[in-house]
Amino acid sequence: MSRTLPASAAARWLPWALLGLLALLPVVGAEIGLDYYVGFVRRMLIVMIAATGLNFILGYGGMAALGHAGFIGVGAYTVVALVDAGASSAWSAWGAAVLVSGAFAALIGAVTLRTRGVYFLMITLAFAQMLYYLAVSLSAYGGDDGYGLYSPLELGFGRTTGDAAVFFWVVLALAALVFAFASRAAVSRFGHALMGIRDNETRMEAMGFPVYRLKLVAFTGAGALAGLAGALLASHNNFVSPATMHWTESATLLVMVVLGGLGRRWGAVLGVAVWLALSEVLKLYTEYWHWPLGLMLIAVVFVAPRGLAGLFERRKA
Amino acid sequence: MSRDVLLSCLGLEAGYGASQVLFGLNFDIRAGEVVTLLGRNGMGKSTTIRAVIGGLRARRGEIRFDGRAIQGLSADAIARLGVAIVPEGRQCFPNLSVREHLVAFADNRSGVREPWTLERLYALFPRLKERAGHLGNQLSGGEQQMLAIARALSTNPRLLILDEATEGLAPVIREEIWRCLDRLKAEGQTTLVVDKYVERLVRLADRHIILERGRVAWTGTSAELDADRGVWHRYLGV
Amino acid sequence: MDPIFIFEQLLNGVGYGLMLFLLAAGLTLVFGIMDTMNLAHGSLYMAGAYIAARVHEAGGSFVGAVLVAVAATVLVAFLLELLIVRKLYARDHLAQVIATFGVILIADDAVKAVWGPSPLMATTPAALAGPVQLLPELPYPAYRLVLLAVGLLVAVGLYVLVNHTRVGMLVRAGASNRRMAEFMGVRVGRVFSFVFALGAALAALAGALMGPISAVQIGMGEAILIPALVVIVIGGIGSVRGAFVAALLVGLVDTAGRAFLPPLLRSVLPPALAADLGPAFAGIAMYVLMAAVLILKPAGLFPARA
Amino acid sequence: MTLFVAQDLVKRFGGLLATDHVSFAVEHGEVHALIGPNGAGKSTLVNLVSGLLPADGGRIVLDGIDLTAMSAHERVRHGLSRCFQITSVFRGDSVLDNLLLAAQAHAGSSFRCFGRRSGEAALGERALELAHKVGLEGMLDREAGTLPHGVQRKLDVALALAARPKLLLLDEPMAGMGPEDSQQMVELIARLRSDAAILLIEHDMDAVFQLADRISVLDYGKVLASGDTTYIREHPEVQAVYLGTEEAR
Amino acid sequence: EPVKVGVALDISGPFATIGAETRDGLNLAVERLGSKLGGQAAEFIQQDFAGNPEQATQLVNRFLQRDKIDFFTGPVASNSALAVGPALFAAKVPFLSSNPGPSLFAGKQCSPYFFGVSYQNDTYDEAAGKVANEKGFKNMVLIAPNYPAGKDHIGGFKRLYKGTVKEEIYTKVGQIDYAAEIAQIRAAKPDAVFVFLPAAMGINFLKQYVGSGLKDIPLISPGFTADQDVIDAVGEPTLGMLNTAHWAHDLKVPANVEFVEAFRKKYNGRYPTVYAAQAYDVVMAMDAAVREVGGKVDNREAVVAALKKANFKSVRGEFKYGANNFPVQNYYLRVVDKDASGKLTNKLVGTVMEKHQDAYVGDCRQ
Ligand SMILES: Nc1ncnc2c1ncn2[C@@H]1O[C@H](COP(=O)(O)OP(=O)(O)OP(=O)(O)O)[C@@H](O)[C@H]1O
Ligand SMILES: Nc1ncnc2c1ncn2[C@@H]1O[C@H](COP(=O)(O)OP(=O)(O)OP(=O)(O)O)[C@@H](O)[C@H]1O
Ligand SMILES: [Mg+2]
Ligand SMILES: [Mg+2]
Repeated sequence: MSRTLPASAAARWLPWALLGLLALLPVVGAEIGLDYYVGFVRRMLIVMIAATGLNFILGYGGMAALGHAGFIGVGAYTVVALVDAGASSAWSAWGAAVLVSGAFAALIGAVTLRTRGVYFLMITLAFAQMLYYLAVSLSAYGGDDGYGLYSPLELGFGRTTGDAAVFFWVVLALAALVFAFASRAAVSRFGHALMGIRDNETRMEAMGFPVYRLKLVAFTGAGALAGLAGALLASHNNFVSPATMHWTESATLLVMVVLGGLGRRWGAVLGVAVWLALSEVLKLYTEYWHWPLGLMLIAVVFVAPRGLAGLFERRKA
Repeated sequence: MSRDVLLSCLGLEAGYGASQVLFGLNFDIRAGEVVTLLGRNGMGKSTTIRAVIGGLRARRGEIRFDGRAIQGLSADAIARLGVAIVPEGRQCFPNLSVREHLVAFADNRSGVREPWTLERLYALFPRLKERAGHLGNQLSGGEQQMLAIARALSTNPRLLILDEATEGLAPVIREEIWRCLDRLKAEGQTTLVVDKYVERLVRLADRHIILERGRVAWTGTSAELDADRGVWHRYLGV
Repeated sequence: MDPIFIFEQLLNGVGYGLMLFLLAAGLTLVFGIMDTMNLAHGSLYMAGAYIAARVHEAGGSFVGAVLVAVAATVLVAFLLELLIVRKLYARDHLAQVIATFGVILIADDAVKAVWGPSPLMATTPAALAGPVQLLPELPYPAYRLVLLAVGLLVAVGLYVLVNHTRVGMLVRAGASNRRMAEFMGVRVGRVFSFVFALGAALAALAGALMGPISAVQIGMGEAILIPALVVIVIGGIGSVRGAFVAALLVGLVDTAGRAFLPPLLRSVLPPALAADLGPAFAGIAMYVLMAAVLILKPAGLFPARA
Repeated sequence: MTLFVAQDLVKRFGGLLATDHVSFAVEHGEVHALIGPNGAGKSTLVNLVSGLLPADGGRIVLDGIDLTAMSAHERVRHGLSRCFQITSVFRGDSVLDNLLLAAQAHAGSSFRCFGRRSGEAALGERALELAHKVGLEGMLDREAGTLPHGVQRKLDVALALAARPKLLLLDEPMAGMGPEDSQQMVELIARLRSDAAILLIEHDMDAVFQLADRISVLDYGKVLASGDTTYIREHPEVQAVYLGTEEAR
Repeated sequence: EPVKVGVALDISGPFATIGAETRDGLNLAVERLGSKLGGQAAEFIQQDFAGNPEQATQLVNRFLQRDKIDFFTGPVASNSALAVGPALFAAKVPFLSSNPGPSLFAGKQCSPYFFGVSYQNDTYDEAAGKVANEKGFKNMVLIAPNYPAGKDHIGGFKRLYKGTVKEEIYTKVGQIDYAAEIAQIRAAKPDAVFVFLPAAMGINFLKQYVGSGLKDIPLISPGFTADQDVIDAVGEPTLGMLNTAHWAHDLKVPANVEFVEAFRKKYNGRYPTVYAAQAYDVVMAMDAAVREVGGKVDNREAVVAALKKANFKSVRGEFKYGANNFPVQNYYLRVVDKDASGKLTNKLVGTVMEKHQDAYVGDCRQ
């Protein structure tokens, strides 16, 4: 995969400026009757967090994981388990979700990272499916019926996740933090090492890089981010069900990342935004809302092989 | 000489993207001749070959094979006219066994009287027979090189093109291949060779074409080349 | 446990395995051998099932329906190849996955527009509708015997085609290094089109034959795609023999998990726990098998390309 | 003291014994050439030594440290670095990025994930130093994949040098080079021998005879002969299986 | 301002067939009411949520916040209903279920805003258990998917069934092949088999069951495993299946005769399923409630009180709500048979239970 020129200053700051503007949404939205979109954008931001992690391991690290929804589910069910046991603090529940899903990712990564390519794709799917079936038959947390989280979690200062605007800002802040971290990580030593592994793993090993450990750390990090997204999603929906971990959710996440542009700084974010917004809009107008999405995917593969974000890049001479 | 021209290039220009590599190349190869393409690294030898076998579109000029313009044809069509290549970097198929490499493309379109058969190829490279069941990517570098040559011969081509076919081969095997080319020549096989062992090529080939920055800088017979060490020094760096 | 019962369950395992192989066969060809990940294989399978069901109902002849389904699906596949898949051969797996996922989305909507959202009726031909007595104590569905036979036939045919015919060699050559295959005179484009059509024919055959024993409905292709991929991956991508062995293995493990695990657990665990765990394990048996195989052999049981 | 010792190395590929109890040693400052017919097991041996292939038996010791149980990247850290028979560089990256990556591998942890790497001056200096060593200063901004073959091989060597190896394994460094480039590579290797001992695999006998202090000949996975240039050149068996009549002239 | 009804439909996804039935029944009612509810202009906002509970919550949020709906209905499966319930209840929007009747909403988490217009999940199975007793089936094998609903249904069956359960088989969700289970059934030699396998799973099972030569072992199921959608997909093998439901298309109630006739006219002679009937009832229930409050749907207390009266011509005949807003109603036995024109369909055989109330009403404290 070829590298691209550094983006122009405007292109560098525009996404951040947009994120900043989003902070106004809860205030402005309420004024002009757009409260619904506060929730909609909040969900988008949460999915973007998970997608950013996937983009990091797939786009920069070349690890095509088809089990990412599994980690989202682990995060969500961690929150369920804690709430079921009586916990009420959002931060500790989310923190625990990050740790638990990170631990799951580390364990699963440790055994799956020996495989490559499609084998890796399928073995990550296998583990996600195991988690899925586990959740389906886990009657303590509602199994297939899911588990309702009826009281909001406490955010401190007397605020809860039930406060739509505050929760929105919390999610926005977390997402911005994740984006910032991911974009710094991409140009750090770690990011460069990961890209090296993507391009030529054997050479990296022979140059003295601890390839396996580097991949494992990246995979664990991405798993933890997915767990964070899962935890936030649980609070966002006030409900968790195994459907969150269905393999089609993993596939959709993968599709969104590729759509946006693999290994592009804002690729995952753009992919999620476009995909979710389009499905939302299309569903409004027709029951046949799948095929335009399908058409778009085919078009992107042929017209914009570097994803939507690639369209905004200056080409290398 | 009265033999027919088998391959001719007329004003051939070609390149990659923005960079032009060949600037109006002219040369002929007559049937039964062994001709070499010589020159330093990066002078356009492989590029010329690529243009001839349809792997790279000529931008201008004409390539004729057996009297027919082929510069517009697809690579496979050109191959089926009887052009076989031993490419730079061997390019063995990782998922075909040695034996399969030698039977999958086997053919005798030009109706050679004593065609290359599996047995003859194994006799030429006994090592390949030992490795008959191995996949292409389980061979050592040199074994792959032998396989690439044998694979090209299996099509019984009218024009055989070897691009650095002795690269990475042990001296004995290299010698083996030279002897094989000698024999092919005796049988009338038209051959275009690119290789760095000029001294040996002088003994093998009839004529030589030396490229310098995408142009023909010198052509002549082996005797002429042998005589003019200045040419060696100027164009070949030896 | 009664030996006949055990034998019957083994037979069921083999039968399910061969069924999976039938589904996976076309995918093995296109994905395993041609190295093109075509998720729309499931859509072609669905097309085969729908067309066969419709033609069977209208025309009465089951064999005729299967043939029409195969022919019509090949036609669809021809268009698909011409418009989309042809341009994907040279791309990486991810691009192939994305584009053919797009095809699935379109195909599902198209089928719904044409045939409606409800499942179609697909009946077993009357002559095969009942069981045959394999042993005095053991009736076995006649139709499944046909599936078994076709599955075996396809396995053998595919193995011979891929490993012992020139076309097979040319396909593999073209898949691993298209340029070089062309330099050797192979019309790679044409060979690929042929193989893709053959894969589609196998998908349609599987769909048409599975119709009478499963729900013919939208999304049926996606549901089978995963088990089919599991089979190919366990076997080792590119190996017909691997896919065959893996299909039987998955069939046996899955069936054994469903038939023997719950009673076994009940005899060692408290009933409530056993009731929870038994089916849960049975549900993931296939995935546990795949994970175990890949952990031990990261490139499947019969790695074709080392 | 002997720098490097390989003892009784064994490698099987299914039924094929590719490395058959091979033992050899490399002294400090020595260029030790490994020659042998195609398929004799030279590359396999390098893979065993560098750790890219797991050995089925045997032991390797570098500078008194037993490396046998170490993974490939740990061996590099202990001073065992290699190049590949097929040029292996990061083709989509610039030469500078290639060198920075190599430098990064040996200057602190690669797990640092927050600071920009471009801000680390020490890495840049090390990269330039490497470029200077192999003569790539003029092409730092070129994309590696578009460079002429000979230059790519130099880059490959530079990537291996970043580790400041005690022993450098070179698998056919002259492959695919014309006489001029070959000569340049010979000169480069000659210069490197002051930094590291070198295990050289090469079919270009001119280069081998110019450079090698000692030559071991491998055949069917076994060491057939080992000795200085003249000894090997005259060895009848070596002539028969490898050199032929021409090179032995 | 028209009365706004949010309709979350399973147009794609695992319950697409049922979702289509729901929509057809609903659209018929809307058409017959001239797109009005209680004489007021009404807007039915229909949207697909692909059978995914998370998407369902997303959609309901939109209905609540953007569209400001007055009524909600639509989802087929219990998990989606459970997912969207709390948000609707908090916003005091009545949720009229056109199918799912989860036990939680009937018991512990019952809400004045939830109306199980259809039935409580277990009641079909209870009726089936009673039928099994009456038919004299002493030994039975029960089969259901391995998820909570599957266990609920089997639990419901066992509640009234008095014979011995030889085996309870729980299958994988989304299973395709049932040979192993069928072999187990054959080995157990039961008098009959109780099947709860919804959607494609049921279709797969039934197709394979008869082919294995087990047609002499009768099947009993809750109505939806042998409803018209399944019959149409499976064909002959369903012949003779016993199943229980609170409604049948040949139930002689004037409102029903009218409904079935209109339905068959509108949809090419197709028989309606229970889902279509329920959706139709839901709209009629809304219609009656809006009329009763004189169009003032903002007064939610009044709307709920009006709904609770069940003062509309239900296609199942008269019925009342219990304390938990679930119906107290009759349950019937149906058998798959051929109609006059030879088409396979359910035939009403008799009444199994009269004015039956679900088992969870005692847990409901509202
Ligand atoms: N795929 C390519 N894309 C861009 N430039 C190329 C490509 N292949 C070769 N070149 C450039 O074209 C020029 C001629 O290359 P060519 O391979 O024809 O040389 P050659 O004479 O065969 O040399 P060698 O002895 O190294 O094989 C070189 O400058 C090379 O860098
Ligand atoms: N992965 C593998 N699987 C099976 N056999 C292999 C594998 N890799 C190498 N071999 C075999 O091992 C033997 C040694 O191969 P190796 O590459 O070490 O030879 P080499 O001495 O480097 O030859 P060359 O000089 O031609 O590069 C060869 O016969 C080769 O076919
Ligand atoms: Mg060249
Ligand atoms: Mg080698």
